Amino acid sequence: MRAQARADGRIDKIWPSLAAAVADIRDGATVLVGGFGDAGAPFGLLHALLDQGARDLTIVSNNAGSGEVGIAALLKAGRVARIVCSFPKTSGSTVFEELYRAGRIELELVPQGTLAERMRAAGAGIGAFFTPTGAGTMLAEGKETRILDGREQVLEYPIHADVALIRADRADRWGNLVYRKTARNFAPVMATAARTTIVEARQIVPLGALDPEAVVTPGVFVRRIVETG
Amino acid sequence: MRAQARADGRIDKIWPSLAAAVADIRDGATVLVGGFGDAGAPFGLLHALLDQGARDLTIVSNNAGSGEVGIAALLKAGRVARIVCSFPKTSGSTVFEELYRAGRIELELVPQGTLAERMRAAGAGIGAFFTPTGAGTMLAEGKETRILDGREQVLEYPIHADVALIRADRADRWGNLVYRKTARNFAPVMATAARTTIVEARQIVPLGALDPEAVVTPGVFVRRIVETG
Amino acid sequence: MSAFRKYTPDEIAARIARDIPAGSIVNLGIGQPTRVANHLRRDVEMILHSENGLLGMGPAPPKGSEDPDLINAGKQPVSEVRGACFFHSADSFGMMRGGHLDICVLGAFQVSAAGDLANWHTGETGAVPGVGGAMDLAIGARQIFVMMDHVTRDGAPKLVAACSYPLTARACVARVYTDLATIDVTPQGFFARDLCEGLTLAGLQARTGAPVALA
Amino acid sequence: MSAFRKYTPDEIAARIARDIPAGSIVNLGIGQPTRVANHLRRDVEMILHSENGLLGMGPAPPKGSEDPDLINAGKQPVSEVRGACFFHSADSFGMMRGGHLDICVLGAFQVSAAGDLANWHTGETGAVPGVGGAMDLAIGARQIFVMMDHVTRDGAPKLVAACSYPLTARACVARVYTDLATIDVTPQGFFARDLCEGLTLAGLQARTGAPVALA
Repeated sequence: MRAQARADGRIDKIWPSLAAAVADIRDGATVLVGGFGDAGAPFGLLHALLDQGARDLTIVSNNAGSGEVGIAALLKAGRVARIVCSFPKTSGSTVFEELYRAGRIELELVPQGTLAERMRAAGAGIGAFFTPTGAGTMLAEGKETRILDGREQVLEYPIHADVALIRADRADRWGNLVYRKTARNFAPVMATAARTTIVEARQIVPLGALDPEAVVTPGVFVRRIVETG
Repeated sequence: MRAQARADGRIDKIWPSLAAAVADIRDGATVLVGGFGDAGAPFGLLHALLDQGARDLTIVSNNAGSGEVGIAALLKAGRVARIVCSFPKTSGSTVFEELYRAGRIELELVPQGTLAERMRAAGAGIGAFFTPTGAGTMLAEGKETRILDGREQVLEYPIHADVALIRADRADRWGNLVYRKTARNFAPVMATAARTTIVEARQIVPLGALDPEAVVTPGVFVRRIVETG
Repeated sequence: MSAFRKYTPDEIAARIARDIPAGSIVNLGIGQPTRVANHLRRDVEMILHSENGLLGMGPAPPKGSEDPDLINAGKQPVSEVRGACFFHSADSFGMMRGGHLDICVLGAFQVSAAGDLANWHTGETGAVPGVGGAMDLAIGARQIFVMMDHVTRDGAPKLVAACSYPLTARACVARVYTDLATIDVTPQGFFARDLCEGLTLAGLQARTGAPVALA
Repeated sequence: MSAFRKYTPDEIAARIARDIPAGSIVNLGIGQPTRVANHLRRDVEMILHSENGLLGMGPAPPKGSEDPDLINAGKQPVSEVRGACFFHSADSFGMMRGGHLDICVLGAFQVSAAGDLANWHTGETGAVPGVGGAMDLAIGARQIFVMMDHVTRDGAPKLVAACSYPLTARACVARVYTDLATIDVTPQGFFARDLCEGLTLAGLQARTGAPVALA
């Protein structure tokens, strides 16, 4: 179940540390990682996951990390077997590129909008959907297609995950979240698509402090929150 | 094109009157109408449409009106050939019920979540989607089905429309919208699914007055706004 | 048959409320299930979902302070609690369909021994059908509880071998709370968890359209 | 062949900017197309979309006041204008795929006479592929403008009869702006709207991989 009550009956999803929040992520897990480049990337959670030691991970994220931090640190440590992303090659993505050229990592390349929509489908209980994106290209090779609305569309399936690691700006103890500017990007859809969504938040605020009209991620999608500043 | 610039080059979607805003709705048009019961129902626009006189309309809305106002007024005046909704029978829906029993209106009954999702698909360029809702029921009769994620799912198609009539709380001249409490309901998805989205807003505020983090409907989906108080 | 005392609607609602764990995300269907809200434990937190776009629904406001923009799925005035949030209908039904609600309590015309639910349409010709969010809730929530009378006004069983009314969803009901008993729906059929005072299993079976055993 | 003066990158960008009507919703792809922003008319309003979740993108902020949470699709710091709003990636790509953007300006490796676009992958083995939002933009925006050099560094035409590079999308390009000409892509093939100073149609044809006529 999504909601968890503490012994006193209060719903309180706040966890004491990043290490505790990622402790049960298992070898072989599929992990959604928020962020577009560095904006919204959950570096605290990613480094806690690095320390935790889980291996053979599938990472789903828009990019494949840059430098030697975050996703790139997990890649460099050999923890990632497979990556699903739209744009692995960015400035500083040398760790990924070396692994890829050496054939030591599997890549599933997905158009960015299809990546977002496949996670949205997972979170919203949609079994599959037809999209015009990618039709007639090598990224649709082998996929079922159909002419709809007068154009060829490709059947795409949801991406369900064990865990989502995301960064938010503010959170309350029920897990309601708001983000900051373009750091929002994939986090709201990822939160819906994973069995366990873990959030690093700049700030935890009292219940009721977030405007009910402006909450972006309802708490129902969140399991654990760590305040990281 | 969605955006329209005035002669001075400013984007200004504010229209002088409800009558002017609905003047070009044609006989036979498919019209999405926001609201869940009375909450969020665009009564001003609906009554302007009644005065305007368009006939043979297809109305897509969660309910089929109650009393003799709003959608019920259009029904009573014989303007609606067909209604697509989830819950036509509510307290006071006598106008609809009489027409229905007399065989004078066509009804397409759609589960509420499928109704919302079909409009969302139209707005998001999704050609069709599989949903578990309705599988094995008379509402799925004759529809294509497939076993996905271990259960039977029904293929559903987008609902595109000529016009959406919605009510918002505040709007700016670019068409950015925010709503009030549960009056939000279908309006944000309807705004995306129609060629021409027309908004009655309680209040028009200066550009920049709406918090960019809290805008619910980006202006790109809106064509005309009338301030109705 | 010996005399027995039926559970009152409030007793049924109280039994349902007792079975909802602290911290649950719950949707209470329109009609009878709305009554469950009055019996939820006040000393623990639960979050009520309303499919018209609200998580954190609170009780009806005092007379005179109703807000027409703040209603539940039955279109009655409600309130919002601290920690509430609003969202649009596609997001709300995505939340349901995606399996993010823990428990939904629904009314029903019939429940079959396979857990099929019929609660939206009598199938009569001329009847005005209305499905609302019933099908989405039935396939979406992790557990479906049904709250209903055990038999119709005419005395016909509403727990049946196979539904004669049009289905809402197949194999979705986990448990049925009636004025006579609480009944688990399992792969092996109906199992009664409790019976109202003075009712025997034979008495329950006589009013049930498919085999029922004690759990 | 007589001498001619190629359009400079800023001249190409200015020509594109001139063809974007007031009030348009515009997405400028990463790389060369970003330059178009510097040439948009300042006396009329247009709204720039950035697929990472922003409508109402403004110019790069002054050095020192960059905000790492406010970047464009090329991951460069930008600003927000009055009237801007933020949204998540599924909503952003829904906006694109759903046909709500007026114009998108993209770079390209090749454009075919049928309007096919190749701009994401050279197809070389060993090359690290990255598609980003290119395919979504190509199928989504109402009009696709391409901004590119007319020929490769080796002098090979980039306007071709059929793309040899992997496709981004079929039959999506409306117009190509190059350092040599502006070319409409029509059902009848390429038509040049203008040529750079001193270039003849024969000169243009010699550098183009499919028939090109004057519009």
